[in-house]
Amino acid sequence: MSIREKVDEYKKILDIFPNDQEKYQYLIEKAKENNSFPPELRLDNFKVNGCQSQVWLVPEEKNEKLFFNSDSDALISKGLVTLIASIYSDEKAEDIVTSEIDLMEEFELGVILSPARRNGAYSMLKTIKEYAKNLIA
Amino acid sequence: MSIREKVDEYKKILDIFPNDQEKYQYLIEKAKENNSFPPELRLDNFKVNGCQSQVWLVPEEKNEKLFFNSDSDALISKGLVTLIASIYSDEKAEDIVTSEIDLMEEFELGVILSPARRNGAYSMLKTIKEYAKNLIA
Amino acid sequence: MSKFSEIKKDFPIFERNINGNKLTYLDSGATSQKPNSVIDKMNDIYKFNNANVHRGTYVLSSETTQEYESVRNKLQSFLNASDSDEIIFTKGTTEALNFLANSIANKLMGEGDEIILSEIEHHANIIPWQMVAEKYKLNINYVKVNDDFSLDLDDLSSKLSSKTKVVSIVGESNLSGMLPDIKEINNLVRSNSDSLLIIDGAQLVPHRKVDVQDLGIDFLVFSGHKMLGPTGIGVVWGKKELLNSLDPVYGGGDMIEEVHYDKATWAPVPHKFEAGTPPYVEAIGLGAAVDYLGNLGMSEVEKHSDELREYGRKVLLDIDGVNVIHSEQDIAGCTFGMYVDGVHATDLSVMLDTHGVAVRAGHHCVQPFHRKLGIDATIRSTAYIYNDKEDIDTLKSAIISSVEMLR
Amino acid sequence: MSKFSEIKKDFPIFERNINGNKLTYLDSGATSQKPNSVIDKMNDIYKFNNANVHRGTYVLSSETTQEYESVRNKLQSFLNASDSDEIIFTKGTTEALNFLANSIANKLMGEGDEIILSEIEHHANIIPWQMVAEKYKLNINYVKVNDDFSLDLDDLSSKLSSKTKVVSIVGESNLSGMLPDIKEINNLVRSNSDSLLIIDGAQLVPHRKVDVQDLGIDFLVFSGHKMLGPTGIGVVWGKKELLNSLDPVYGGGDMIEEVHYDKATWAPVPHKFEAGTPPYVEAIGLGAAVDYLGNLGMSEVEKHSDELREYGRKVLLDIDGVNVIHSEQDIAGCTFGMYVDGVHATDLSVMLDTHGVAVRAGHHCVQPFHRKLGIDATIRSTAYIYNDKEDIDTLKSAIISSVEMLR
Ligand SMILES: Cc1ncc(COP(=O)(O)O)c(C=O)c1O
Ligand SMILES: Cc1ncc(COP(=O)(O)O)c(C=O)c1O
Repeated sequence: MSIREKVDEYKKILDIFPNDQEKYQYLIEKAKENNSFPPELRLDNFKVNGCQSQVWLVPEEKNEKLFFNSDSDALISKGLVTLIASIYSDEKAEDIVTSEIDLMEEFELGVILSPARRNGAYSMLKTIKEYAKNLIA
Repeated sequence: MSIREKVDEYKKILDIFPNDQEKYQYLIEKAKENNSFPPELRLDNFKVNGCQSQVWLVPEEKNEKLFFNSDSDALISKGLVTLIASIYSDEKAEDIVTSEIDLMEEFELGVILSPARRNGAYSMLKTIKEYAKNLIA
Repeated sequence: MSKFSEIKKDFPIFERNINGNKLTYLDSGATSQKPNSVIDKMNDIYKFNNANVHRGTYVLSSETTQEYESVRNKLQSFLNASDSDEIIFTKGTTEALNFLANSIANKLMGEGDEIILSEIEHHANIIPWQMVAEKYKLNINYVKVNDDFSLDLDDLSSKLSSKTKVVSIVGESNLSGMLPDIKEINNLVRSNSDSLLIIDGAQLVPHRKVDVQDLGIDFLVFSGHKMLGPTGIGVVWGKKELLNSLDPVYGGGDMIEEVHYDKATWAPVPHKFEAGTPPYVEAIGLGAAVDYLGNLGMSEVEKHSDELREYGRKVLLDIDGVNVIHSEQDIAGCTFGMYVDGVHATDLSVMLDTHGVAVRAGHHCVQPFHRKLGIDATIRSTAYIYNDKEDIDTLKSAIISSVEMLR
Repeated sequence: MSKFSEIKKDFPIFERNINGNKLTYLDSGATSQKPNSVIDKMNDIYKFNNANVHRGTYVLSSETTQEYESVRNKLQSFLNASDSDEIIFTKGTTEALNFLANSIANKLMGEGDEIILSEIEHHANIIPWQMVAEKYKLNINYVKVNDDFSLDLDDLSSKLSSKTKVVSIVGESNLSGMLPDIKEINNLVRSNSDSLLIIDGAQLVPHRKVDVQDLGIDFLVFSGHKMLGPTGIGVVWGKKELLNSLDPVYGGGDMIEEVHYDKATWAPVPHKFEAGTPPYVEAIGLGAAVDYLGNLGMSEVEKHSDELREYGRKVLLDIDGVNVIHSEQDIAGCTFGMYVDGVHATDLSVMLDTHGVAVRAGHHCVQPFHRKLGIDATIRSTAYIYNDKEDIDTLKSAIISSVEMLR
């Protein structure tokens, strides 16, 4: 699935929920399902700066595609980074770099995806794009 | 005439003028009539601090009464200080010190007697009262 | 609570609907909401009087200057200061403390001199001192905080010495609501040192009657925006003879007597400390806030705060699994830091928002103290005059349902 | 003047009656009046969104933060800056220059280094430098002003050297309306030194399109209140790599990464320079002012300023007995300093007020330059977007009748 297709897929799911509370509940479930992150990778150099909670993103290259493993000490952040990581995982670096999708606009996720949150989701995205850019360079 | 009587007298005169412009014109005439101030007394220690123009006030004691000679490099200030000086001249120091007349309230003299003018007329009054106080002490 | 029962009507923000709920605003420790009288006052100034202050000789400027300067008189009587010249306007508590730190360190301190703060100070009362300590080679000591979140005054006594030149202490903790005994601290400082005593009143002044002469302190600082006033305005109150002895830290227009190409001389206090165009509309807005509080009566404001604190203690200390950081002293502010083991503070505050409950999550600018307690972050609820018991009940039920979802 | 003919209607202050006259406001050099859109925007924030910025995880805080941060983007495009992180909020030009003077002197200068200002600088661009010059043992040189009120650029060249670390020059004189050739100054500075170039844009930015990248300068400072915005807000624009290299001068909340009892580390720019609760409502008001100016178009604003300048030159230079301090260069601002031999400036402005004409009297915070010219005080007329030719006519006839009375 392309990045665009995955975003549309998630949008469809999130649209089902009538309010922020249930959307967050969905993210919390996503967070709880994501238990593949090795605690020993909770390293400072994988940390995403500027989130209100601690967030880690670890890139991996397989078959010329990028994959992201993610974690956070907060549940909703973890759900969010899990969702974002899955959107950009299994994609070519070029596709990640050139993707112009604005997640803040696509998803209505209350305060956790508001452009006002100093850096939160924005930092996660920036980190993913930087990994991809470095791979191309 | 007591301080109170002089204030009332001036109030009557100023009330005749229908607007600020004519009131200022009256002060300008007062200023022009006041040409008794010896230029050599334009000394820093007679200067009233905090006026927008330079203002001088020189006290003199005669027959146990205080008299004030005044000057300014600006006409309207000079008219104002001339008026204030004449109110408090020929009065006993105690009467000056204990007088509680609020000139800002008594006279309606537009911006030049507004309580907002940082210090202007207020400084003139303060200077006069300080001279009187020092004389008593 | 009669005076307070209808108060929300004065605050237009409570017409807001948040995620389908009414707004339960419990973040007044960060900033307060504003009554119509404050908003309208600033409006009127901008619409009908606005002109720069002090130097004008025309009607608008004279009106605005008069409004601006009269706020000093309002604050003088609000704080029972002895002179309106003792009121200096800044843009907030933070600027106020930076000014004091720099001016005092520059004029009155030398290498090896000591500054005493407490372990529970806000960053605004730590970092400016750290910055001047580095520049002027001064030492900082932190008074210990007891397990009940009170200050260890024995520790303060033992740290005071002839080297102590500044003691700067929070007047009400923005995390635990702890109210130090300022008079007692003042006595200790006077009898064990020649130090100045500064009170960070950012949280204290909005909530409790402060009489600077009765307290005996040297300086008090606070922010307008936490006491119903606008942003961009704060106050330093200082004893006049001390203010006279200090030099300005910021230079510019309106704070000078004479400027030459090689030097300048300063205007008298308070003006020498107010460089440039002051936030005069904000000061006037603060004046309206002081009027509003004065009309309520600060003793009524205190009583209301005490009632909400007692109710908060009853309701919040009791929630299963919630740890509370809150002063155990009889008298304290209505501020409650809270954390739940295994639940991240950010998650909790985001979930509370879905109930319309606004609380802050994080370190609340008291990072060192959080570190000492061994926790990363807390949520914090601070009530103010427009809050009522129902708001505390709403907070409680929102916490319970949120924690359930986050477990 | 089509766009401008109806503009007074946007500014409620022009409904005022002054001493029986309509208001002829010609003191925009001191502060500008505010359009309804700016006043209403701040109103709305206070009424319906207000919460402290950055740290909140609830709707109100997220809305206010978004509004606040978006003003950086507005200013980025207004100034053609390359990054919104290059926009730092202060409370005004004066704070901005104090910050730059302290931060640059502390980090980038050493004993004997030189600062170059000009003879016609505002006190805000003199005193902060005098203060740091004394502290760090630096020297200040003043570029001469020619008889036509232009800067003597040969004098600047001759003063530039490897010792020069800062050149800080007014972008538009608040007395004569003189507009220095900033690009030419930038070339001279680059070719004769490694100095930084700061432009005091307090009067420039309200009146003329400024493209910081095109000018090639390092820093630009200005105040919101002189460009239709509220009091209590100002801006430092600086090149990002320079801002990264400087240390904060003010400490407090929100500017830190980590705080320990013994030290602290800083947040990235712009936040490391914004200690404490920022004047966020004022910043949002400034954003509305930038929108208003953007809607007019800054090239239209320039054209209007040029028209009023030309008309002012025709009308004011011509009044019998009035001496005018006004740039003789082709392009200048619509600012006129004036004095009448034998008539005190204060008297004149007080009399003008009786005609509803608001101008400033005094030294306009350029005392050294007044002293150089051998005069105590001037009156000053500064027109802005809401002024028209009729206002200049009113000023002229009011001057004539006032001088008559004062002679
Ligand atoms: C050229 C110039 N620089 C600096 C300032 C200071 O601006 P503010 O008082 O807003 O800090 C002014 C305004 O008075 C000015 O005209
Ligand atoms: C105890 C205390 N001190 C200082 C401050 C700083 O105030 P401001 O951000 O208004 O400068 C605050 C508020 O955050 C506070 O709670």
